[in-house]
Amino acid sequence: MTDHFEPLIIGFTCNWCSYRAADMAGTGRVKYPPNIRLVRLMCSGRLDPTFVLKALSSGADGALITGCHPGECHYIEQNYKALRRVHLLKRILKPLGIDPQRVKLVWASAAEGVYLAKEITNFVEEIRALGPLNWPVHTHVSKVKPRQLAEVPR
Amino acid sequence: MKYLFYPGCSLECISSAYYESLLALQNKLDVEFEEIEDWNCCGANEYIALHRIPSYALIARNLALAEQQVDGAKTLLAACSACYVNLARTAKYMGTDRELNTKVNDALSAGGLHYTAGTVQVRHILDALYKEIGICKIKKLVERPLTGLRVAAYYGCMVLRPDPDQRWRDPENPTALEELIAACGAEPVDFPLRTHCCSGHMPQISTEASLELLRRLVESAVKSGADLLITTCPLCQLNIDAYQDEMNKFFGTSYRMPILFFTQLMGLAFGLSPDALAIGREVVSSAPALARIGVKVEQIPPPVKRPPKNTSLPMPRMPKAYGEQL
Amino acid sequence: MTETTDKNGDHRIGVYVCHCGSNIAGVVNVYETAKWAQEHLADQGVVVAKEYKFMCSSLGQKLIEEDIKNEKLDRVVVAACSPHLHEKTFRGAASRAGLNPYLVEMASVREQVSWVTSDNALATEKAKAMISGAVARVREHQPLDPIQVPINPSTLIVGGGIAGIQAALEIANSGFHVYIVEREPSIGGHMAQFDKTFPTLDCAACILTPRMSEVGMHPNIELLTWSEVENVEGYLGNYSVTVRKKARYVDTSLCTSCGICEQKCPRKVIDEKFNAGIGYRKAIYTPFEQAVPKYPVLDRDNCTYFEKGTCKACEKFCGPGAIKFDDQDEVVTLNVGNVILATGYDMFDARRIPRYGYGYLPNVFTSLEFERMCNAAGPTNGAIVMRDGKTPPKTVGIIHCVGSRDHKYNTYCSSICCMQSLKFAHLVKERTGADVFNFYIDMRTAAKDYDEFYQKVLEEGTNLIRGKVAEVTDGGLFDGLDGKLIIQVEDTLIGRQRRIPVDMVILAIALEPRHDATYVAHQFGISTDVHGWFTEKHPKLDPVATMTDGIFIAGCASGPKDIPASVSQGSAAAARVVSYIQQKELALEPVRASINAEQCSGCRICNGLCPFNAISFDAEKMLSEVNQALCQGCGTCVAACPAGAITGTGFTNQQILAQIEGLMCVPVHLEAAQPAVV
Amino acid sequence: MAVSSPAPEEKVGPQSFGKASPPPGSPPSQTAVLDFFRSISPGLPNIEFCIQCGSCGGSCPAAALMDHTPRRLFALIRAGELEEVLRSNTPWYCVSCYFCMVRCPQEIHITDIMYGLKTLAVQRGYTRRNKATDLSRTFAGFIERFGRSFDLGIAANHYLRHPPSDLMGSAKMGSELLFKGRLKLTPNKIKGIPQLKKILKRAKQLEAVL
Repeated sequence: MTDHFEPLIIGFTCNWCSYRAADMAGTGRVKYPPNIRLVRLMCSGRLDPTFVLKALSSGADGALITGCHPGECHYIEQNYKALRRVHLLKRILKPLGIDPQRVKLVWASAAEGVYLAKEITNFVEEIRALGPLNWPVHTHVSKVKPRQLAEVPR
Repeated sequence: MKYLFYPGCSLECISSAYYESLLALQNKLDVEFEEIEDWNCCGANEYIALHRIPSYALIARNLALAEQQVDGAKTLLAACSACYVNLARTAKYMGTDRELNTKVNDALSAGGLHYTAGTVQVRHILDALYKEIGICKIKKLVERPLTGLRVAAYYGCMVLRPDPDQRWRDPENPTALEELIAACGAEPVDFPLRTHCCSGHMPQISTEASLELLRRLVESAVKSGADLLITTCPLCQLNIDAYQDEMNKFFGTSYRMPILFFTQLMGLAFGLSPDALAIGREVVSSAPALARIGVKVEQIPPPVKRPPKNTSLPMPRMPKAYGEQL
Repeated sequence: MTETTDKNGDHRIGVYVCHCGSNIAGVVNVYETAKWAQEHLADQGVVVAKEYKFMCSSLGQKLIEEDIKNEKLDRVVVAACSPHLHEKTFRGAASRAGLNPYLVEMASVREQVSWVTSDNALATEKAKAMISGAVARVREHQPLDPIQVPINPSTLIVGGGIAGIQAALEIANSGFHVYIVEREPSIGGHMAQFDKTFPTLDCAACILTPRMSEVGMHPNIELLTWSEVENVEGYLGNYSVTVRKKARYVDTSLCTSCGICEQKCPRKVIDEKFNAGIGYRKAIYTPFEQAVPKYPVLDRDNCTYFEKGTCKACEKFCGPGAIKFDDQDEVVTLNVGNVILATGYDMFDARRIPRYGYGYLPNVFTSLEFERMCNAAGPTNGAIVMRDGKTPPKTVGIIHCVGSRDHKYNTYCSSICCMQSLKFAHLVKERTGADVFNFYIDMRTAAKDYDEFYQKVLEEGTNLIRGKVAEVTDGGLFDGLDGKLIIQVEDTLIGRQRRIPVDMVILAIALEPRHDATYVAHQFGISTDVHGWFTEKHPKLDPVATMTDGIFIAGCASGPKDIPASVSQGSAAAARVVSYIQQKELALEPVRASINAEQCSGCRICNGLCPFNAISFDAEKMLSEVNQALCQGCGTCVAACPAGAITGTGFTNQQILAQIEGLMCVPVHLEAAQPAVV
Repeated sequence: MAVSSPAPEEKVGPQSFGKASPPPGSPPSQTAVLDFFRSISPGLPNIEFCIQCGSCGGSCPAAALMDHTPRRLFALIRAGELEEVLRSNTPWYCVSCYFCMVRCPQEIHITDIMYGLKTLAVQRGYTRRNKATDLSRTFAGFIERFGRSFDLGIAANHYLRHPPSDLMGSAKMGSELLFKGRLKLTPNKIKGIPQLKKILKRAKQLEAVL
């Protein structure tokens, strides 16, 4: 097979800051690798750790969680909750045999498009260095058929 | 309390007064300065002008040696401001700049050394005295308050700036020396140029420019009504002290503004003798100023005059009474 | 390929790929993408996939509308720009075609793909993935209805500066009731302290005081001066605000504002507030002549009676007996529908930059001090003099950007200082004829007639030196210029260091957020930026609204502004409030959390997480409940509920998990057939 | 004495001849130049942030001696005039007082950049025989030989090449310092000289080159 590895990363963004930062990066035509795909949440506090586990188990090699800078949350303080959850999540990942570095938390305000693009680029390289995740038994789906939606908790 | 100590080249000789007065304070302050074995020069601002990585390696050799001596005490004190900045900057950059860290440790390994960033905490003596020992303790140790002495605090540059570890609240508006002066019973005068430059290595490069800067400092110290200046930096002391004559000559002035190290002033307040504090080694004598508060400085006797040429003829050599063998 | 969910038959999804001119089509192969969606996402329910030059145009929208009708679409995915731009547009189109607007999903293939990816082929693959994610997500969308809430017609305005005054008058003139809460004894704000206003140089008092008295007399406006907001509860349309009316020690129902108490008061105090520290006031005082309301306030901390127990000079001379030494704070509750925060700004403390000598060197003044000095009703009656109070300066240095545009203090530009400094240059010239040096970094005179004013100041012979001043020192130190101040600066246009002797230095200090801005923001449930300025809902398109519905901001509370901008914002906020009031009932975005009572275990974990106190615990049913009007939809509780009992509408677990799965189905690299295994 | 400079000296003629004698090597690209300065103080705001306010030039105690103020150097670098920058005497007059650095509103590490410019000028052979470079070289020579600085030696060496304007005054000052016991006649030498030499030799091989 090929030794060419292109990581696939799911990025979780806050509707008010990092999603707008991504918009800003676009408006500014700041280039970053296409390895990241963003999911919009209303707030980083909405981040259910299940989302990250789901992403990693469905074939993502890393997950980037982005939110407003501490003290700048549009919902006052919910990004601190995201912070706590990410710490916890990293602790859970370790015993599962997943390098916690595959999950990264980045603060990016709505004005920081360039910064977000830089962080994305760095993270892609970090994941590239870590290699493919292959968890639990996964190969990137080559055909375009999405798998069954697993039964998910409400 | 024990501290690792990096004296720096100046303290060996040209500012031996700083060194001796500092060591004299050890007992009083109940601290111990443990000198780094076989330390080398930090390169001042000259070595880094020629080489970047070698300059950091040169400085890091001292940090690596200090690391070997870390035993309970992990604070490395530097007396000279330039040494402090060099050591502190290198220690900081070694922690923040991965590439520099790798390169410097690569170089160090050529000499069998290694420095792990963060193991040694670099501080200036003034910073440690002010923050760790504290003005309160210093005040309690004062045995001979220097009441009536008007002292201008002169910080110079590098003890305050660039302040790589953010030790000072405001690098342009420090108060540590003033508080120290007041604790010693002397009166700190308002000296607006206290953080200005003493001209550094400029006497060797452009004497006129250097003398102008010195004139500003000395003139403003005189105008502020100070009896003497105190400083934290060997180079500041040297420039203001040794070049004052030349400055006077150049500008046609006649200032005699003595400058001492702050440790010497503290020692005086602690009741130590001027001799033990090496007061008297300054070119512009502090004796008249200190006489105002009743401290007598033993003047180093002027050089022995060469005896007038002996024109008499030699005497015949005689054997000594107690059987010197011929 | 046959194992499709039983739901598949239910959905008929339309995918629309926008070219956006060449913005998307120039990078992403839109034809291939649309074709791919039609073919490969058919088992997801995609029945139509089309591309079009401009989807947001009326023709593009028409295309979607017709497809919804003709193809009986029940879900729509638009792959175009960011949903922040055109989500509303396409929801409108769906709505017009009879489809619930919340069944539309957008894939941002412009901002997140075509504009940021250098490789066209990779961009096309990413666009496919994004569409796949959006299709998977839209399948889980549910039809939603906006939430309706009634609006209380009263409005609270916090802060009685020019922005607050303008907003109050606009709303009151529309016939609705307004409360103004002002911390100081009088309304007027910073503008009342100024002398002249740039660029027209009309006198601030002349244009402001008529407005102030209009506010004072308006039947629809209730003034609560010398008062502070204590607590805020409620939500859009139904806020309940507790206000503490601080003790004035003057009975306003008896006081005739004759001013005799102030005359007779023996205690002189430095006026730190209104006169910026360069003038005096009495212990009982009205801050200035034209104050509204004109009732005085007794400054308890400096009153001889409160200190020593004797004096009462004011009481003795007060005819109507209005002095009330046993006055107490009073707490009132106001019920309002909307709130406008016009809390203004604080001035930068120039002592933080010791190298400019403020506080050490007597003849260094701040801009606010100088404003008071210029004011004809100020401490010097308008005479420009040095700190000795009599000598006019012969040379004056004006330093711009003090505390602004500096990473050590405030990184932002305070935006008014350039014009203010030019105004000072003009006033100094006009009143003293002195030489004026303005030290600027960049001259920012970008508004109507501002640059013309700059030209006028140039014509007057003001010396403009481009360079940030390094330091201000006492000339007597070593230059032999006793009594002068030396400004040391690099004149960057000639590239040389200069030392310029002046008599007087004016520091154009920065505008800073109020010291308690973050506290106030927290009280009202809005956010601030890193500096502490209130954050707008949208910096360009919604500058007076905040993230919290029903809370609006105006004036300098959201960033430095000049008077015209503050006034416009006051009017704008008022218009927004009036439009809400006129609707009587408001529809809210249905992005809300709700708790499934059957699944809720009553653990109360969610209760403490909500920053808006929207979740309450019903002790009887032992269940938590979400107040739909308070909920802002952040979703933190949804993520935290251990029982999975909370659903976040619009962002449900199913939607997001489906989207993640959908995003995965296109690999990143081009060897599409090969799994990326090392 | 041992002169430590790796670059050949006097490659370039007097400054007044300007660009008459080209420096060795082709001019580096703007990106390479920016990258070089970023590598000098990594992770910190660098010359690309300069807003040309002149805080540095205004604060500099040696500004009067410099042919360009620090601010202008940054503009020249951005304008691609690296050669003129490297010929400039500005970095060599920097006394490392760090006023510019603490006052810079953009928090540019100006002093670090000055050091970087000096090393670059030496590397690319732009250094002229001026007092400042010679002082640095003399100083460096003593350090590399003894591991410690040696005031008398440095002064003697320096003044031999650049006699002080007031020779008598300097001599008098020197003798006074000597008499007060503040000057030693022989240098102190550290024990680990071979070790130090090895370290410096390796470090020089690792030096970044633009």
